[in-house]
Parts: sequence; C-alpha cells; structure tokens
Amino acid sequence: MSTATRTRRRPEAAPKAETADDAPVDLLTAADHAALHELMLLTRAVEERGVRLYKQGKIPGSFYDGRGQEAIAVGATYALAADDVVCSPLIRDLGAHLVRGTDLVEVFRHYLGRENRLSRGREGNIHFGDRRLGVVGPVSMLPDMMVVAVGVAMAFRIRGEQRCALSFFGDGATSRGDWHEAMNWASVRRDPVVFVCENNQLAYSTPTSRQFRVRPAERAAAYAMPAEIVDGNDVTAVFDAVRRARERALDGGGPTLVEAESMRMHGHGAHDDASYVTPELLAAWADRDPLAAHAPIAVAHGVDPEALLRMVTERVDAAVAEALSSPMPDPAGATDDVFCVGEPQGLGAGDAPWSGFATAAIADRRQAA
Amino acid sequence: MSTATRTRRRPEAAPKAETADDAPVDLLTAADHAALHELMLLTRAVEERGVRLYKQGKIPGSFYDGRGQEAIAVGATYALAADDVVCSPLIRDLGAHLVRGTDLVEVFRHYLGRENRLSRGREGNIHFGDRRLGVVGPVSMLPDMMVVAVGVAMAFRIRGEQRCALSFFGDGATSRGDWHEAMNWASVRRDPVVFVCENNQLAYSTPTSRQFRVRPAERAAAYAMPAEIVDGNDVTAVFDAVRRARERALDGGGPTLVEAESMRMHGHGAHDDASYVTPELLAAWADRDPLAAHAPIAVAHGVDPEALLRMVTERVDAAVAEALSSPMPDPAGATDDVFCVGEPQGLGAGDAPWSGFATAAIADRRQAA
Amino acid sequence: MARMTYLQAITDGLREEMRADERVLLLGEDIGAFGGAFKATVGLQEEFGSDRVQDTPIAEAAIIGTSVGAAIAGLRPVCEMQFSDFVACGFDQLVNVAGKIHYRTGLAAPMVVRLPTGGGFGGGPFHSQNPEAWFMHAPGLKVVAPSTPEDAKGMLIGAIRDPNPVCFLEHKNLYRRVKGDVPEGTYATPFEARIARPGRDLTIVAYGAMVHAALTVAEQLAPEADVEVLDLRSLVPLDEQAILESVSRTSKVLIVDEANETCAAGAQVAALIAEQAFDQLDGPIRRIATPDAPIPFSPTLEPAVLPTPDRILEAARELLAY
Amino acid sequence: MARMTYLQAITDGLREEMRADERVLLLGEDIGAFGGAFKATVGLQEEFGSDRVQDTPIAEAAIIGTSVGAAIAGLRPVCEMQFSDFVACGFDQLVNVAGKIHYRTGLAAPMVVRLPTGGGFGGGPFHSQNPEAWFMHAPGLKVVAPSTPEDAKGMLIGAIRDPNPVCFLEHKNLYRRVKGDVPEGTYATPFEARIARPGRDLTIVAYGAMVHAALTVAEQLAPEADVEVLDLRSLVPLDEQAILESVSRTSKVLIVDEANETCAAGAQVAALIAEQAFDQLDGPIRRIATPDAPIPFSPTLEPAVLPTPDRILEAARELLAY
Ligand SMILES: Cc1ncc(C[n+]2csc(CCOP(=O)(O)OP(=O)(O)O)c2C)c(N)n1
Ligand SMILES: Cc1ncc(C[n+]2csc(CCOP(=O)(O)OP(=O)(O)O)c2C)c(N)n1
Ligand SMILES: [Mg+2]
Ligand SMILES: [Mg+2]
Repeated sequence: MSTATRTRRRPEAAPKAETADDAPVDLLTAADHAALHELMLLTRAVEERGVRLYKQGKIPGSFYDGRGQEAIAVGATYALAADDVVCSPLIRDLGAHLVRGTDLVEVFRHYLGRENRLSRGREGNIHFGDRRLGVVGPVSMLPDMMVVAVGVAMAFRIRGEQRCALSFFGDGATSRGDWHEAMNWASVRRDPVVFVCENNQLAYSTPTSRQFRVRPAERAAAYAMPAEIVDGNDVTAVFDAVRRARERALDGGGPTLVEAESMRMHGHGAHDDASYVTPELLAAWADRDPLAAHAPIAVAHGVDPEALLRMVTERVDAAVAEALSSPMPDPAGATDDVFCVGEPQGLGAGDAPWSGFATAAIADRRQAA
Repeated sequence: MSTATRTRRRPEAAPKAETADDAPVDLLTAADHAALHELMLLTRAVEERGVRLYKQGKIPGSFYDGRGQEAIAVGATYALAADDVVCSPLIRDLGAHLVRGTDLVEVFRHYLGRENRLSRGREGNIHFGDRRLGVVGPVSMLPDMMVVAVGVAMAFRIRGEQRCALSFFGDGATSRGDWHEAMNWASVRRDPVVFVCENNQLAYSTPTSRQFRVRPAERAAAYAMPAEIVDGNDVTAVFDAVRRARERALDGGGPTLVEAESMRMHGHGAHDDASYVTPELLAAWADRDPLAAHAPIAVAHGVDPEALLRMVTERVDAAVAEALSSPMPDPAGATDDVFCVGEPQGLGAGDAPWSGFATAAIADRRQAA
Repeated sequence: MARMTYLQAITDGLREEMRADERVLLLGEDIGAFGGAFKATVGLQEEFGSDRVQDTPIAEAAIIGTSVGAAIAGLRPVCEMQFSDFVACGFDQLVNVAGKIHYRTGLAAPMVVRLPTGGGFGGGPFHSQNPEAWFMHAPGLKVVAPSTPEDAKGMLIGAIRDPNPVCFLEHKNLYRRVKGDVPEGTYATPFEARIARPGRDLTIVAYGAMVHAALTVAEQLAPEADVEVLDLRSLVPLDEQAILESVSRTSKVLIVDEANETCAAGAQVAALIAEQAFDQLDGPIRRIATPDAPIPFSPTLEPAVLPTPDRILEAARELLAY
Repeated sequence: MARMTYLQAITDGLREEMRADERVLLLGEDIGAFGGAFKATVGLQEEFGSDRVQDTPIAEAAIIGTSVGAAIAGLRPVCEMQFSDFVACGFDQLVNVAGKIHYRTGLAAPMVVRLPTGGGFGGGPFHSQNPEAWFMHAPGLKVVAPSTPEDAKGMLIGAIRDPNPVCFLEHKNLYRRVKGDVPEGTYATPFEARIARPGRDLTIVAYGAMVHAALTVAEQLAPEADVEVLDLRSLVPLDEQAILESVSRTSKVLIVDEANETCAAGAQVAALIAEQAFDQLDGPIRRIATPDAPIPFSPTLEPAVLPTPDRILEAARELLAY
C-alpha cells in the first residue's frame, strides 16, 4: 500500500478527523449541501410515489420504503469514492442508489415490473443494484450481503487497491449468524469494509429489546472493531462517520461499524399500518425529520429547498410517466441467464458527488504537474 | 419459581459464592476429590486405550481424545444435579459422560462399532450420549448443540423447573454463526444454560489468532452475559465456576460463559501428529497437566492416586475385553429407526456425584420433617 | 363444521391443539402481538401468553435449533419461517440436528416447521420458493403439503402429534383463496394420499396448490376424458401404494409440481412409477414443473415459469392422445 | 502424462491453474500450512502465499459468502468445505446468494466449492454425505462429480474457469484408491458425460465413486452381457442427450447413486428417461441408491446401506433377464 496511492484519494481539503467532535461540516461545501438535500428530497419523492403506485395496484408484489431514514443511506454513500462498492443497500436505502447515480426511469421500471436494465423484471421492490455503478443488489436473507461485502473488501485488500466496500444492515438483522461471521472475519483479516447499522428501533413488529440486550455499536468491541453511534437523522453526521471509517479502511485499519440511530416512520412495508407503534413515539421522531433538520443548513448555504423540491418532483413525474409507458418483459426470456455465458461483467464505478474527491483529483493533478 | 423449590437444590453447606475469590475448595469433600481424581484418571485411561485400539485398527473411522483437558469436562459436569442436561459433550469431553455414569463397556462398544445402547453402531468416535442419563449426543457441525442446549433450557424455564443445560464448545467453534445465535438468544430470554468454552489454543491446525481477535469470555459482554476465565487445568476451579454459573441460571440470572483455558496435548485426532505445534509449547503445558496438578490435593484428602489408577486400569481392561467380545450390529437393522414410532423417549437423570447435592437432599428431608 | 379459509384452518388447528396439549408452543418472527406476516397466529399470544407464543429474534438457525432442544426436553414446538425461503438459513439445524437425532441417539424431536411456500403473487426469487425436495432428500424429516382447509387443520394437528420433525408446507396462494368446511375440535389427518377426483383415463399427481390447478384441468377435460387427481398430501412418507394403484387403473400419468424441476418431488414420483409400474404404463411419464430458474417477479415473467392450468391441460391432452 | 492419484490430480489442477491465473485463490479451514484435512492443498500456501491460500475461521457461511464477494470483485475463489457435510452450514449463501446473483443482477460469481463427499470408510452420519441433489435443485449452481484423476484435474480447472458457481464433488473414497494418467499443464474438461465402457445390452448410469462400482459389475457380467457404463461427470448441466442416446442403444437402464434415494440425482435421470425415452425402454428403470437413512458408522452397517457391487450386480441381472 503506497503512501502516494493513499494520498490520491484523501481530499487535501479534508483534515483527518478521527473523532466525532471534529467539525464535519467544514468538509461539505455549499454544493455538497445542495446535493445532499436534493438526494434526500429525491429519495422521499421516489418512495412516496412508489407507495402511491403500489396502493393504486400498479406496482405488483410488495413495497418497502425508508421514510424518516433518508439521511442514512444518502449520508453514508455520499462519503464513497467512485470505485468503492455498495454491497448492499437494503429496503430502507433507496438513497444509496440515487447517490451512485442510478437512473430514475430504470428504478420505476423495476418497481413496476417493466423491462429494465437493473433487474430485467426478474426482481421487485428494493431488490436491485446497478452493477455498472458499483452497486450490488441485495438478497432478502438478512444480513447475507454483509458477508459478501467482506469478500469484496478482501479482494480489494489482496490486490492492494485503495477501495472499500460499504454494507448496510438493520438492527434486527444483527441477530443472525451471518452478522457474526461477517463481523469476525472482517476484523480478523482487517478487510476494508464499512458496516452501517440502521437502528430504526424495529424489526418488522419486533422492538430491539426483544432482539438483543447490547446495542450493535457496543457489540463491535467483541470483534476489536472501532464503532461509533451517530444521529441517523443528521445527514452530515452520517456522512462524516462513514468518511472517517472509509479513511481507516483505506489506511489498513480494517472494518468499522457505524450505528445510525433513527426511526422507521412507516410500516414495515406498504401493507403494514404499524399499529404496534405508539403515535407519541412517531410524533417525537417526526420532530427530528432528517429533511426538516437539514433544511436550515441547506438554506444557510444558499440552497432553495422549495425550488429543489419542485425540480425533484418534476423529475419523478417524468420518470414515472416514462416508466409507465415502458413495455413489460418478454415472457420468452423468463428462464434466460440462469447461468452466465462468456466473460462475467463486473462492477463499474458510480457517481461520487462529494466535493472532497474533486479537490483530491485537483490536488493530484497539481502534484503530477 | 418458588423459593422452596430453589432451596431444595441449593446445598445448605454451600454458601453462595458469587466471585472467584471465594474458596471453592471448601465445597469439595475428601470423597469429592477422590471422585474427581478418579474421573480424570478414568477419562485418560479410556482415551489412551481408545487411541491404542484405533492404531491397532480395531476402532474404525477416526478417534479423538482430550489429553490435557480432562479437568474441564469432569469439573464442569461434576457441578450438575441429576436432572440437569448436558447438551452436549464434544470431542474433548469424554469426562462429561463418565461423570454422568455412562457405562464403560457401552462406550467401548460404541467406539468399536459393536452393538450398543448408546448409538447402536450408527455413530462412531465421540458422537454419543446416553439420553437415559440426561446427555444429548453431539452432532459434528460446530457449535450447533449450543443452540439446542438453549432450547432445552428454554423448556426448563417455561415449565418453571429448577434445572439447567450445560453446553461445551471449542475456541474455534466461536467463529460460526450458530455460536452468536445461541449466545444472543439465551441472553435475551435469560435461559438457564451454562456455556463452557474449551480454549485449547487450537482449532485443528489453526491457532486462535487466526480465528478471532477478542477471546470468547470477553465477547460475552456483547450479550450482557456474565463470563469468567478459569484455569482449565484446575478441576476445582472449573467445578466452582460452573457451580456458580448453575446457581445463577437457577436463580433466573440467565446464561453464563465460562472460558476454560487449556491446551490440546495431542493431535486434532489420532491421525494428526500436530507437527504444527512447537515442542516448547507442549512442554510448558505438560508441566501444568491437570492430573498432576490435582494429585497433591487428592493426596492431602487421603486419596491414593496409585491405587485409583490400578483400579481404573482394571475397569478399563475389563470393559475393553467385554466390548471386544460383543457382537457387531445386525446389518438388517441398518435403516431402522430413521423415524420415531410411538411415544418419544426423553432425557433421564444422570449421576450427580457432588456431595453438595447429597447435603441438600438431607437438608430437604430435615426441613420436610 | 365451519366454513373457513385455508389460513383460518391453520389458525384453528394451532388454537385447538394448544388448548388440548399444553406442551405445544409456537416460535417465530413477529408471530406474537402482530400475529405473523400472514396472520396465521392472530389472537394466539393473547390466549396463550408470550411463553407459548414467542416472538423470536431474526435467527432461523436458532428458531429451528431451540425447537429441537425444546422438543427433546418434552415440549411440542411449532416454529414458523416467515417465508419458507428463509429456511435455508436454518438448513443445517433442520437437516443435521433435527433429522438425524432419533436414528443416532434414540431421542426424538417432535416438532413442526411451518413453511409458507410458493409463488403466484409477485413475490420474486426470495418469497416464492418451494423447498420441499431438499427436505425429502434429508433422512429423518417428514414432509407434508395439504391442499384443503380440512387437511390443513388435520395434518397440522397430525404433524404436532407426530414424534418426528415435520416440515409443514402451507402454500401462500391457498391461504385466502381456498375455502372449505372444517370439522370442529381436534383431529389428526393421516399422512396419506387422497383421491381428490376419481377417474379412469389419466392420473394427475399433485400436491399443495397444484392440486387445484389439476382439478381445474380435470374439469376442463371432463367432456373428453375422465381424469383422476391424486392429492399426495404427504411427500415423506410418500404414499407409494396410492400412486401405483392409481397408475395401474389409468395407465397414464402426469405429475405436476410447482418446485424447480430438477430433483423435485415430481422426479421422485416419476422414478417410482418408472421402476414399479412400468408394465402398467401406456405412455411416457409426463412432468410439469417450474423450470430451473429463480421465480421472477414481473407479472409477465412469473406465469411464464409457474405451472399454469394451460400448460397442464396441454400436457394432459398430449398424453391422452398418446 | 504422469501417473497420479485422484487426490494428487486435484492438487495438480489447483497448482497449475493458480500458476496460470493469478486471480485464483483458495479459502478453507486448515488448508494453509497444514495442507487441508485430506492434504489436497499441500504445498500451495508455500508456493502462493497466505493471501492466495487462506486459512479461514470455522465459518462455512462466510467461506462461501466471501467467495461470492471476491468473485464479483474479479477474483476466482476456490473454497474447500472440510467435509461436504459442512456445506449445510453455508447452504443459504450458496443457494440464495451465489446461485441467483447472475439471473437477478447480471453480476456473475465465478467460484468453486470443493466438496469432499461420500462414505465407505466409517465416517458416520456427518462425514459421509452426498449433498449434490440439494444443489441440483437450486437454480444457478453447476454441479460436477468426476470419477477419474484425469477428469478430476480437467473438470476442476473447467470449474475454476466457468463464470458460474460450481459445486465440485470429490469423492473421498477415490482420493487415494484411484490412480490414472493425468496430462501435464492446464486443460479444461467439458461438463459432459463420458462413456466409461461401451455396451449394447444395458446402460448403467453413474457418477463419482459409483462409476467404479459400475465398471466392476460390468466386468463381472462380461461373460453373459455387454454392459455400457455412462459416467455422467456433470449433474448440472446434465448431459441429457448422452443419457437418452445410451438408453436408446441398450433399451435397459440401471441408475446407481450413492446419495440417499429420494429426490436424488438418480431420480432426476430416471424421470428424464421415463418422459423422453419411454418408447425405447424394454424394461423398468431400475435404481440403486442409499436408502433414506443417515450413513451409519459401524463396519457391518455402512455396507448395508451403501450401493455395493453385489447389489448393483443383482439388479443388473434382474434387468437383463426382464
Ligand atoms: C433471514 C431472514 N429472515 C426473515 C426475514 C423477513 N424480514 C424481512 S425484513 C425483516 C425485519 C428486518 O428488521 P431490521 O433488520 O431491523 O431492518 P428494518 O426492516 O428495520 O430496516 C424481516 C424479519 C428476512 N428478510 N431474512
Ligand atoms: C461447522 C463445522 N465445520 C468444520 C468442522 C470440522 N472440524 C472438526 S473439529 C474442528 C476444529 C474445532 O476447533 P475447536 O472448536 O477449537 O475445538 P477443539 O477441536 O480444539 O476441541 C473442525 C474445523 C466441524 N466439525 N464443523
Ligand atoms: Mg430495524
Ligand atoms: Mg480448540
């Protein structure tokens, strides 16, 4: 691992902030705040439309959203470089796809079961990932993809590449054996992986108290793994924790667990009215809405949230219209591609909108000159 | 859970010792030390004979022994009451079977693949358990039986019975998902189970450093589970730690993890010369041999180890002779009993040689009178 | 007798047997106050308390493994996989611990694993699987798959009373779609096949949801042929005698299976007939199953892989004309 | 050409392909300095270092799951289950993650899971299993089972080069018992069946260790009948054409399978023939397999369940006389 390679990816403007006390906001420019706000608005707008389309009977199967948790996937993925890999976003993590630049029309085609490049109609709801953008679609079995992410990170480490894998999981998923195997393996091998736990208080109808006695971030000590608890409704806090975890991973410091505290504001899926959650609890969390919380910061950076929302809504409207007029998949292809033929197609690079990377690229060029 | 029931099983003579500092030796009478010493001698004698029979080609398949770890299974199981359940002894835990009173001839018949009541020749090496004595035979898959032990304990808890389950596992087995699921579940439910980790430095050829970064006892904190590290070569220390863990379980305090530190003095199995272990390491541990360590204590309690050894050797000789003259299983029965027909046969009560239980029984009778 | 859906019959079976036998307890994710993802356990925690109706962590290996432990300790656990697809996460405990314990140790594991199976509602690759063949290939497990509300209740009670681990396949597509008369109280339906419709010209062998597809086809063919539908109900034990008798009466057989084709239950039935009833056959043993692909999500793709009445009808016609 | 045991051929295949392709890496318990429980990887860590020959924790789900991750990131992992029985602990990762990733996402998982299988040496219920049918029933996984040293090397290399997850079944009873000439360097043997012995009167279909039992029987029968032995070599894809052609030549077929009988590979082969070659058959499709029981340990019990040449001979004679 050469220092030069490492430097290339570390933004000049970003002093290494190892504790949560350092001011992360400094690392985010006005453009970043505009982007973060837009991405969260977009996440919410897409999901709201998804729920509506589901209730209208246009989206088949089931539908899941991450209402109230938009800051987690957006903030975390915003800290990734282009050739890092998200393995995988889960049912609350639409934002991760959006940060990486996933095409909106394709997302709606996917939801609607239309022919599309993400899943070709073979998968539904939030089971997709654009491999061309370095996103691995999840499986349902929780939290299997953490183990896979460790394997991706292992490949990066073995090849001496300055990249990391980012993996999301819920509080409830920590009860399964694969969680432990992933945590232990990554730690023993010092694989460059960042684990983001979305602690949204619930696993379907079951509160965390019936899932475990020690919260996930504290359990990281059992693996000698650094961990941090962040306010999952604060997009800059999530961003910064993941940014630092990523730095550590690229420095050979191995995995980190970031536990983002939030609340699932909707039912488990669109079919679930979540009557098992008290209105008081929901009201208390509604006051901490991640979009509302970020709005004044965005405004302070010159962003006009209203204008952004209009733009986002237009994009979603247009995408839905186009998706709805797309053809259904050809039934003749239903059993194609069970096996791969020829050279496997791999993971591409995604969007990496954080200004820090651009700065680093400029610094690089300067150094090379 | 009535206090009366609890009292019945708590020996009057045994003050509740909650920390390792209390003198455990007080709880063990001269007869206890004689029994402990004999059980360890017997364990070693049976295993030595087993290795010989294997090398002579008389025992088919493979053979595993627990040389150097005799104090763990013997000490831990010695702390159990008759209707506690061992689920399960593993490949280093012959002593657990012997404490419970498993018939020696049956053990050798089992090893030799003869017709026998433990496994009917369907299983080999250390895969057996006498259900009549409250011992559940293990499966190979590590550490599956921990999860099963939690289920046994759950049944005890739900029925309000004052019993616990005891489960053994190796350091290497802690890497598997089932270990985590068992630890978490038992802790969330406060099931009365005692986990004994045999940390013998190795998993087959792999040292613990390549298995995990945090030792098992420390990992218990991730489950809010009390844990203790004991010298696994000190039979009284193991006994006392498990005795206290059992008290806690019966008091509704849930599971405990006891990590017994020891060393695997032989190869993984009789086929393995363990050339990957340095002679120096083995020599250092040989100085801490659990039998040699307990001998002076036994002598101080009036035990004659030489005489015990002669007796034990005679028993083993006689058992082997009888086993060797036993018939092989009838091939006609090879596919019988895949399914249970009629009423299931359950777990019986095993020997509970510890004097503490006798004392408690006397106290009980006194109270009843 | 009360008229119930298949799902209500399952709830009724659980409730009645829990009232009759206090050893019975339920384990599963969200089965308590929430009543389960499909509401099969609605009201049961209220009636029986949280020790007998337990919400578990998301830990399928532990759900199955602790059930084995509870069973050998004298209880009668019935555990639910939220979808049968997730049983893969507890596969080892089911196959290696539960399935082999009696043969190896003489203990028994009287327990039931409830498996909501099958496709047909846009569930996609992970909410549509039919895992029964895996367990048919694992010695020591019984495997049953009722197709009617009456059998769902009776076989569930039979499964609870059975001294062995039983995989109980409940097809999600039957839950609310199929209604029928269900006897009150408790009764155990034997693990045997049932002639769902007698006939002389052709036997369609099916189980679970496919029984209804087969019956539809038999009705459609009624003007031209007399089709027998044999509802296997139990896959392990497999009612070989009923299969062979039916084939010997009709001489032609079509086997319908919603699972992926290779090494499915239908393959075993075909192999059985090809070995034991070769002389009685007047035509090839035809099979209709899902091709070897994950179950796709899209409304145009899913019906292209699942066995539809149309595909069954076509195969039946070909066979009748053979 | 060099004369090697089956086991040496596997080591040779790993070594040659690792030299040829730096993306290939090995993962497994005790495969490094120790060289693996069966010594299949002896010397490889020395040559290729501990990144390419990795000792793993005891964590089968992680061994398989991290292999998927490494594969989608461009490596070519070959992972070893210490015994094939332990694959049950990683079942979900193999079946749900590896097997379905290409169909669902367009990514591919070029990886090999080495599975030391089978009985015959007193291994008992947990060291003797033949798990292939489980994976044949899981779409997206290839399954191969070579019977000779030459094929072991060539199919292992073929498996490594295949862009899909491949379950590579290596029968423990062949490891040191079977020797043969093995070409030097690298070569990939296609996943197709092979006529191990041509014949006209009866086809015995087998794979893995059972090929050798079938060949023994064919020799024994040589004075009275001309028996063809078809070595399947690959179970997924299954060489249906080779099977049907052989049956159409001999008109009689006996399928031998060491796995438990119900829903085994042999059931699929039987079902295929009964559907596609019914007209060509002059007798029932006979099967010999291990009955549905765990593999017992004792030297008197184990041979009572495993398919022995005697059992195969008897069935072959009956069929020839049919
Ligand atoms: C292994 C497994 N078992 C069961 C399920 C069904 N299931 C889907 S989501 C869910 C709850 C997950 O809770 P959590 O991990 O906290 O994520 P959240 O839904 O709260 O984001 C369950 C039980 C599953 N997906 N995987
Ligand atoms: C799930 C599983 N994988 C692999 C094995 C093969 N195996 C048997 S014992 C062993 C080492 C176990 O190490 P540890 O748990 O420390 O127990 P010890 O042998 O040291 O007593 C291994 C890998 C197994 N039994 N189970
Ligand atoms: Mg949650
Ligand atoms: Mg060990």
